[in-house]
Amino acid sequence: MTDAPVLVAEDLVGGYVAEVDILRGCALTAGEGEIVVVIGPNGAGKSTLVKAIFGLVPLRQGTVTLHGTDVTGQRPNRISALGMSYVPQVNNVFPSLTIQENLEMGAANSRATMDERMDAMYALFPRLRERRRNRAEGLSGGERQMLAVARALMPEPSVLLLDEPSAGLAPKAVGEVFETVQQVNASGVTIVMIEQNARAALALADRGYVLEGGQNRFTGKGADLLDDPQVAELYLGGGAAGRE
Amino acid sequence: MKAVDGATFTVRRGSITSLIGPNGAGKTTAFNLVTGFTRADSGTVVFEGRNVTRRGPDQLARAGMVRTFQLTRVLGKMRVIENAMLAASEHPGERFVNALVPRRWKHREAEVRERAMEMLDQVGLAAKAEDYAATLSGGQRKLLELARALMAEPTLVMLDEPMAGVNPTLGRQLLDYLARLREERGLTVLFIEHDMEVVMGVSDEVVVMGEGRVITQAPPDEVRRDQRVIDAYLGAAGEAEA
Amino acid sequence: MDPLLAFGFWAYVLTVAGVYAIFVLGLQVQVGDTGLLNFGHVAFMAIGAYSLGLMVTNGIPTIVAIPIAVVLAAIAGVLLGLPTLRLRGDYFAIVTIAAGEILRILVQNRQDETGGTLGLRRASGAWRDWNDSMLDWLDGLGLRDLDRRVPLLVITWVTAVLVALLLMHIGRSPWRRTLRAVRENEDAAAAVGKPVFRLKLQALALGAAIAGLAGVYFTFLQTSLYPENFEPIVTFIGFAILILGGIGSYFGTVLGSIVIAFIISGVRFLDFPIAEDKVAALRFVVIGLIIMGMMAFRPQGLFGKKEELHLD
Amino acid sequence: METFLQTTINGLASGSIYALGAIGLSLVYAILKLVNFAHGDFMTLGGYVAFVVNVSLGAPLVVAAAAAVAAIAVVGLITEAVIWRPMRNRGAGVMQLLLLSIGLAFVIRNLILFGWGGQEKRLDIDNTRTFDLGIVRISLIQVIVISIAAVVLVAVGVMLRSTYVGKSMRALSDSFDLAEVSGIDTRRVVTYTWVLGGGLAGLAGVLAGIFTTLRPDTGFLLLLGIFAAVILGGIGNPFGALVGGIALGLVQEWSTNWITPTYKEAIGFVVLILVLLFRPNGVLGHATRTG
Repeated sequence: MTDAPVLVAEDLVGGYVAEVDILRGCALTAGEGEIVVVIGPNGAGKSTLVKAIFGLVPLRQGTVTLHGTDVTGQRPNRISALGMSYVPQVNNVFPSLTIQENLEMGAANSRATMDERMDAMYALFPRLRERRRNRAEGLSGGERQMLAVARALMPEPSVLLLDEPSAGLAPKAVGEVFETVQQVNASGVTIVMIEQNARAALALADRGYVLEGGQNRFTGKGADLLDDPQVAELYLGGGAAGRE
Repeated sequence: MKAVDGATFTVRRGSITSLIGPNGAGKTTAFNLVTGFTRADSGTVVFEGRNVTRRGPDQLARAGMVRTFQLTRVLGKMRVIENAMLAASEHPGERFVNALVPRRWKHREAEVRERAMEMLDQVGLAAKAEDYAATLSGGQRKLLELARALMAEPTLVMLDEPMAGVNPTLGRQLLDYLARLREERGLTVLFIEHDMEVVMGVSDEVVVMGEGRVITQAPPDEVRRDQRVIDAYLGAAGEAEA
Repeated sequence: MDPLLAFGFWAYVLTVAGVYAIFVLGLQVQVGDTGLLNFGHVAFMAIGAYSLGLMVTNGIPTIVAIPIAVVLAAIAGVLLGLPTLRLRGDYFAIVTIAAGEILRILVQNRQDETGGTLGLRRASGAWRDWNDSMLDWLDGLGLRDLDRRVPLLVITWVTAVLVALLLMHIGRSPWRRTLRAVRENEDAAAAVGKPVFRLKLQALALGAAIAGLAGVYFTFLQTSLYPENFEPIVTFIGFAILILGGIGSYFGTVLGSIVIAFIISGVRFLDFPIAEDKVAALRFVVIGLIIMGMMAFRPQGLFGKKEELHLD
Repeated sequence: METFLQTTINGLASGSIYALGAIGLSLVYAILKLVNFAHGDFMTLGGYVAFVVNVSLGAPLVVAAAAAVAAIAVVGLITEAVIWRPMRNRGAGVMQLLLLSIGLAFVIRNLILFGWGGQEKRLDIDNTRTFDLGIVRISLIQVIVISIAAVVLVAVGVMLRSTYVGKSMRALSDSFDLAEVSGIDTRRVVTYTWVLGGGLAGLAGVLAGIFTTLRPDTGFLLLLGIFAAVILGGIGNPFGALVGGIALGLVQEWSTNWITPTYKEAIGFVVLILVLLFRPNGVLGHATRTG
């Protein structure tokens, strides 16, 4: 991958309320065009890390840099304008808006290219085109996730943050989501993704992070982490024994 | 729109049955319909040989059918022990007319407190008994809900994703505990779970739902080989792992 | 101001405070314990007051009429609750104001029975005689030339304290634990077998009965009843007291009612260099600012527990 | 038939005022989750601003109405900046904000009473002119109220359906947090919401003042009816609020065909309670999902 990292988060300390720090010195780097995967036990601060990068969690300490610009503590609409998008884990579509309107809402900072981008999204997800006049509340779990990703891609971001895109999906739909992620990445978008499905996700990852207690526990190439016996033991369900 | 459309399944007394299916298959809705939280347009629920369709959730709970929620509903501004004590059944002090006369319920209250402490101990929350439940983490809330449900001494306990957010070691202990309750008291367990390892490991029977219907109900081994289930739910990943 | 006159005036203000204290104790049961945002509470006080007034003016002995008035208020609570308690919190709030207004408009229009806007006179029945005999009795004990308002002042506050003690006593029961569970999360309470609807109905009826009792003392104090005594603003003043003292705190209720009654009635006593109607307006500006200030900076009130505050 | 048509016209006129008030209230609720008990007093204040411009300063009524709309939009923005946004940032709950708005209502109403006294005020309009349309009579005031309301309500409807700001408002009402992360400038949308909600309240206040007279409690007395309209239409649904408002006006006026007009207000509330008995989420409301 290339030299200058696209996204650098360093020494993040903070949490939702002033008294309780959930992040305790987290760091994360994403190089251009990489897939970065964050894993770790529940409560490790994975979601909080991604939200903090996107300006949704107040930080007491640390910096977030996007393309060399300091975006620490910026409001999300500003960060979005600078080329980073975020897909929350749940409630990530507007249920009472149509699919087309959902996509429009993603284009708040890129109204000029909206029609073009919308066509691109419909090309990527033909199922959304069929149902573009329907309200999003009628979509299945997998379709919702597609719409959420499409909405986030509307402003043509260079970095896409995904919070457990496969959560709660049927194993069949999980495969589709991962395919989509690879496809989007192939078009040049840097992906930072939290995953419960650690094995499958690390297999795709250029870079992997294992978080615990709001701190980095292990860092390395995805494949290396997969092979690391300690990581396997602690976070992947006890190595090969955990698999059927 | 129907989230659940003509689904039929049975849970045998004293069994551990799991309910699986893709998101949006109607699993939680099925729970809501069975436990009386949502009114069904049609269909019947039979519990211990009696037709209990259209009974309210509190009536069903008193009859022995107690559930937990996917998104936990702990009573945040009450203490952990109060959360557990609340679930006690047959408590005379909970009647309005007795509220003024402590001697009618003091004894039972002490019993209830003791049992609640035991339950909290069982799920590893004894040290938190006097804390407000709002201070618990997501996983601890799941545990408190489980303790609360068991405190009600159900004959059928229905758990909606009980393991989500609970650390795996403790999760396994709890499964063992449920299995023990089944042996000792004939407790019946019905639970929704996404983790296939857990499902296949502990269930006597698996109910698979898809698009509001029951695709099949069978022992785990059969379910795993069922082509319809692989198509609708397990998919390629399931085949690869199986 | 003449000190004796001043004493009578303060006795009046404190009696008003006592009536409010009882009224808001009823609200505590509904709002504080059970989480029912009852914005039509004044209607229960109106039922207590008007049923007492209508009974005594129709020849029923006052001593019989009082308990019946309280019971009628409780029954009204049940009747209001049956159709409305399944509604969401904000809907319930608005529907209860609407129900209170329906009642008030009804009272206003049935002039033949209730006196309508002309007022229901001699609604306090035998109270005047009782008051006189109590004064005589006190006179016999050596307490001469007491203000006429003293007996009612004392009785109102004794009642308020008794009601508060009663509620505290009930407060330690498992019954109240179930109410709090309902307040926190109805589904969770129902899932472990608590009869949510019945519990809410009980809380609404108990609160209504207490408001009915407040209506009885209100009638003793005013003698004549007018529909405009029972406008929604009375409930809102009740909420101001509740918020100031602290939702869930009985002691706070008692103190809050004295403060608010002083602001509403007491400031008449002070001399301001502006017209009286302007002073009247400013009193309510102050009450509004108290509500706003408490909600913004101390939502648990002066004596509420922050950990148990529920305003979500 | 004649009286029916006549009461229909009367109902449309009073229903228009309810609808204007209800749409503003409903928008603010949908987007900010604020049940604003001060909305009625915003209306009253609008009426008094118009009174000052129209009567005290002698400007034409149209100018006065415009001034009222602008003034209440600004009042809305000020309350947003001073009260609501800081409270939201502190994580205040729905009930906390609701009770706070009751305090604000007290303050506004009594400041009006303090400033202008309790006497009734009239705007400078000929309230005696009527047009005889053969079977029914329609007053100039009714014509003004109904036509202004119709134009404004259609404009608001089109705005919400087709413009970007309108769609963003609906997006915020679905999920404020998601709108924020989608890159929508939520502060701007909230600003528009207050401009629209406050402006509509100001306009409704002026129309209420034209319709009858102004008193410090004019808006508060309308508020309960407005809440009824909002609930009938399904809370948080501006289109429903419109329908609910018109329906409420019509039902109240039609009821006078059978019942003494002094019960008119009570009829509206009875309808509200009856509707909620059968449709606990309002006529056009969605059932909230649980589980």
